[in-house]
Amino acid sequence: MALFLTISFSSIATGIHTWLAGTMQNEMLVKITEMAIAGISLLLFLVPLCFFLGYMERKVAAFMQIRLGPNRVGPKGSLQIVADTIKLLLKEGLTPTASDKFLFNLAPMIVVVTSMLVMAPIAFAKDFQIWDLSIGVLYVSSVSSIAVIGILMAGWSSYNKYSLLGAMRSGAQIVSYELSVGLSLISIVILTGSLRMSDIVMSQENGWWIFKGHIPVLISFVIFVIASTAEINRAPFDLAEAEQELTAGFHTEYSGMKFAMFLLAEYINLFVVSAIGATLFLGGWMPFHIGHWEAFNHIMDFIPSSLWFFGKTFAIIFIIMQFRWTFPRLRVDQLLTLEWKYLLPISMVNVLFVTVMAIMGWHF
Amino acid sequence: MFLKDYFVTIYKSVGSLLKGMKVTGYYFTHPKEIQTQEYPDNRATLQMFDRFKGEVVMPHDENNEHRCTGCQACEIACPNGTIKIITKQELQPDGKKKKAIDTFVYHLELCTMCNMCVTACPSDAIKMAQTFEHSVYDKRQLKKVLNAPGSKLMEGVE
Amino acid sequence: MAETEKMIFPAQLHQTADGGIVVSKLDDMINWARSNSLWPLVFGTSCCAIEMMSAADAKYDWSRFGFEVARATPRQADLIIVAGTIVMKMAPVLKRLYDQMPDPKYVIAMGACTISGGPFFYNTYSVVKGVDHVIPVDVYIPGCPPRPEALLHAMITLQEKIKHETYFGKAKTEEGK
Amino acid sequence: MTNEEIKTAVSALFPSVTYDETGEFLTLLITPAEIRSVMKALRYNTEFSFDYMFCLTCIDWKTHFMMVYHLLSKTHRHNIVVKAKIADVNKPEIETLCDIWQTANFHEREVYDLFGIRFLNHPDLRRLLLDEGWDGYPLRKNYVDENMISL
Amino acid sequence: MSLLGEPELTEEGEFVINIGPQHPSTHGVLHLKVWLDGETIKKIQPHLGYIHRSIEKMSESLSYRNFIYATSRMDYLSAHINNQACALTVEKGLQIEAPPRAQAIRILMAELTRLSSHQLWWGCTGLDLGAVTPFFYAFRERELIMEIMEETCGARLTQNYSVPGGVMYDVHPNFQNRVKDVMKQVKSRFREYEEALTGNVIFEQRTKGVGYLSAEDAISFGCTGPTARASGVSCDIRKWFPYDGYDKLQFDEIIMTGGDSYTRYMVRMEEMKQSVAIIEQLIDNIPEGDFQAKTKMVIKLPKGEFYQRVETARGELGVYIVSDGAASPYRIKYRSPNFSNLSALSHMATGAKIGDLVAIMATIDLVIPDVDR
Repeated sequence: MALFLTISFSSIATGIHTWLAGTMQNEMLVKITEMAIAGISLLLFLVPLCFFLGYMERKVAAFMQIRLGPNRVGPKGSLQIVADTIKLLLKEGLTPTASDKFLFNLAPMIVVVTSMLVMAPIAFAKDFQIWDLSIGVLYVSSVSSIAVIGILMAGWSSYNKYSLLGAMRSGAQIVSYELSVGLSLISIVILTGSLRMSDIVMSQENGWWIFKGHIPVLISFVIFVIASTAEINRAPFDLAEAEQELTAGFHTEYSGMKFAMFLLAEYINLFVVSAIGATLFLGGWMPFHIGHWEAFNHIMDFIPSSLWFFGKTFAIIFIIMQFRWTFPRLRVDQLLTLEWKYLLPISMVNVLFVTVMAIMGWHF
Repeated sequence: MFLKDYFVTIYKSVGSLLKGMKVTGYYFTHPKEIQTQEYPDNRATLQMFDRFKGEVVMPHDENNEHRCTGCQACEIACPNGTIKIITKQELQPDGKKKKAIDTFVYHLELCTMCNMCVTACPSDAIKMAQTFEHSVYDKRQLKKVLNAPGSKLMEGVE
Repeated sequence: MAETEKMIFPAQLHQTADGGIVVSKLDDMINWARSNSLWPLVFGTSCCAIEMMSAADAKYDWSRFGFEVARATPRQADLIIVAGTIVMKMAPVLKRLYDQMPDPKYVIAMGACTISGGPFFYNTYSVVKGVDHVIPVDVYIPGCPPRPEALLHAMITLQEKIKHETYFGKAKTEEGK
Repeated sequence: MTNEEIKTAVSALFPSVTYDETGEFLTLLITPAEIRSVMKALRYNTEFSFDYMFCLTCIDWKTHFMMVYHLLSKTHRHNIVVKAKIADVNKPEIETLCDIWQTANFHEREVYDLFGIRFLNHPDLRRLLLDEGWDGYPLRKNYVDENMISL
Repeated sequence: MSLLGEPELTEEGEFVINIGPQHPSTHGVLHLKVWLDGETIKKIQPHLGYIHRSIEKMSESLSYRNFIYATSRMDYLSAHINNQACALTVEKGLQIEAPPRAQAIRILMAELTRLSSHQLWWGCTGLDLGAVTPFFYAFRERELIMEIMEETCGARLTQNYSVPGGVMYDVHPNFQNRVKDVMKQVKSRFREYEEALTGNVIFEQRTKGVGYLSAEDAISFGCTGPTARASGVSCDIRKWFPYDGYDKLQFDEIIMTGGDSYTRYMVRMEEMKQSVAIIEQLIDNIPEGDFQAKTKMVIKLPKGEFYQRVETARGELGVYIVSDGAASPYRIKYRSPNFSNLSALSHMATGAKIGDLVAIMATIDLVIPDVDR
């Protein structure tokens, strides 16, 4: 298993490419086939991932709430989410008569597709990346903000007042918090000097940014976690669905499979923001290295890079989950106050510090 | 001054949030605190308190005899008509006729477990049982006849 | 009950010449999923709602069965636990909520008030004498209010019923009805 | 203030008020016509200052309706009951008090709903507990409901 | 889900939403018609009656022993206190008094009820504001109290334990030990409650300055209980008109003057501690003797009117019985605390945000069946 994980994924990709290029003469066809393979393997990866995240969320919630959580469906309740999913898929999918049917049905797809798109530049392990584009960080922050359109569409087309209110809240929220997320990402870009994900990971070879970058990067990291929690509409920033106020917010009218897609998107988003946080601040798949302690670094290298990546990602996921099960929800004006009066000014000043630090070379 | 307040606010807020996370974190890391009793699996050991009011029953002894004289005190005491007693005239050996119960109808679907019938009963014929698993698919199954078929009044109960 | 409780996944292992393959009947699969993922609607009118909340709490913890995803909107719920008295003014609302739920949907009538009007059966002018006058009920739990364990028992009873359904909604066997 | 002092003070203002001291509280029996003037005096005169109306209800005595107001003064800690007899059973009417005590608003709506007493000048006199189209006033003694099952 | 789901724009461009009758934050079946301007509430109109069960009419045809059981279903979180109120009213009519042992047991049960009610309220306040976990911590202690109830009264929620003349049966032999154990646990958890919710900055912001109610308005609206005491109005019936021997006990009436949701929250938190104090005073000093006074099989009250008020977990409950000498009351009126507290809701919430409405409703602690009866 460890051997399998440590072999270079790029050789597999190269192998597939050579084989495809050999069998098909048409270069276009090869590209399309490769894209299809990438997409399908991503899906095959995402569905179990979401099952696991759903299961993890319920168990984390249960243990924090001094109870057991799902334990009767499958071994230790691990098939609970599978049952939920099958049930949701087979449930009657209602489209309200008064709704805008086209937008109503399109909205969940947009939400899911945008959240999946953000997976593209993430480096899951050493040399394992779907698309290492040169503007990785910019791509992530721009594509992820498209999701709000899906939510607005869902809320608007539902022809339900709770949905509309939820969508409007979500719009204000995501647009505001995008700024903080962007600024905290910028601080790493400044330090690295590159937008490319692989460069950012490689720059942390001798230590992760969170350690190398002193307090400013730590502040960026905290702001990133808070703001990205808000951006993916998770509690305590789940105003768009605020169950106690708006029953279910923008997805009040959604049922069955379309609702399952929102759930899927929620978990993919959770994974994506944690993965980006792990990549930028905690070194992605890069093992824990300390300066020039060669022996220690070598021991760390034996742990497969994918385990490093997932370990870090799930640590952030756990923190975000703990937020959800600990804090009360903010009110809509407090949400904006937090962003515009606290997070944004702090992150702006922080970017200044980071820049000074980068110019002076004060980081390790 | 303004800046100081600003940072004090942030410091205090973060502190209070961390305190909350400490509580949830404590329970997450201490599985001993888990309170859950696994209901269907603990049925063997699950013991209701002896005063628990689950449903009204009429105890019968081994000779299929009960203590209900058919006085209808419980029927009168019941606030919402849960109990209906149908009486009959029974011929005594000495030729006299005596009132006895024919059917003791108990509507579990109406019963509020208020215990008024049990306190009203002069001959301790009925009591509260500790059962609670009464779920049914059909409401009609909840209408119960408490006296067993062929049962008769215990000797010496007036 | 004991037999189906142990069923981890509705799959049967059929031995073939070159090892085993997993075969599962579609109906079993669907019923397994449906019965193990009953998301209740947040619906409670009076005292029984408190016991319903107790069933969700740490001591009874209905999340063990996967019931804890209580949905506030009927669109995403599979089950109404009618916990509490239904009065004439509420009956149309309950009917509407039931109609808003997507199929398949189930109803548990919890407590004496819901089953028959219970304490408010006689001499009242505004109480619906049994929620089955308004919506079809699958499982009845008597009690005023029933214990949280009784509610869990009812949920297991409902799971049993679901496990005997076919995809098109009819009960497969006599005991399922 | 003791009951006697209240009686003297009220009699000085409203000679027509009669008293009933059989119950727990001192009871003032008044006519519906003078209810607002009496109540305003009880509420705003500093010697009474009955600022807290803790109960407002109605009794159907078949021949007449009796409005019952329970008042308490938070400053002087004395209670009284004011009763107003509405003689007209077919068209019962009385002035509203909801500008004097805000709690009267909902209580009067409830009484209107269940007894059918019209509160004149009430800002929002609609049925409170029953449907708009409900037939009859259920707490009246002559209310018949064919759906009602008697024990 | 709203009853009237269609978007509704009135001429002035107002946005009207219907919260309820079935909605997670209304704690039952309350229907609030809310006129909105963006997120700000311009006007609220409560619509009641979705659980109006005609208890008053029903009680007119029940005997004096029997009408009590229905009151458990009014304010089911203070079920025992409701029963106690009715029993006290009948006792007042019969001019008898419960024996000292029965009185002490009643107070113990009433304070346990108050404690469990406040615990449930604490959990639900967290739940309403979006913090799910406090609910489970609160219910952990509540379940312990429910066990005490069950052991002695035989039921968890609707005990039907107080009867005219005393209590239905004596306390369980295990009662005192169990109560002492539970009180020890409950006391040790208060600190955790504070860490989990009270001190939380989000919680403070959600509740501070929200839903202000002045003392004058509180009295005028007839608000009672913690809702009024948070506005600086002294209204604890246990102090004002002591019953069942509350005058012999040492406890404080918690009065704070903030008038906002946070103060209401704090009043309840302090009241829990007071309840524990009362229980600890009394648990070792339950007098010996009968647990029930002798009453006739069929109780008939003399002609007249009897009014008894008690302090439930939510405020002042008044039971007003008009008797014409028959075996059942001629007219019975329950002056319920929630009814008056609810009437102040629209006054408190106008101008607030939708999120505040939830906080206000949570801290008034409404029990809708008590409003509708």
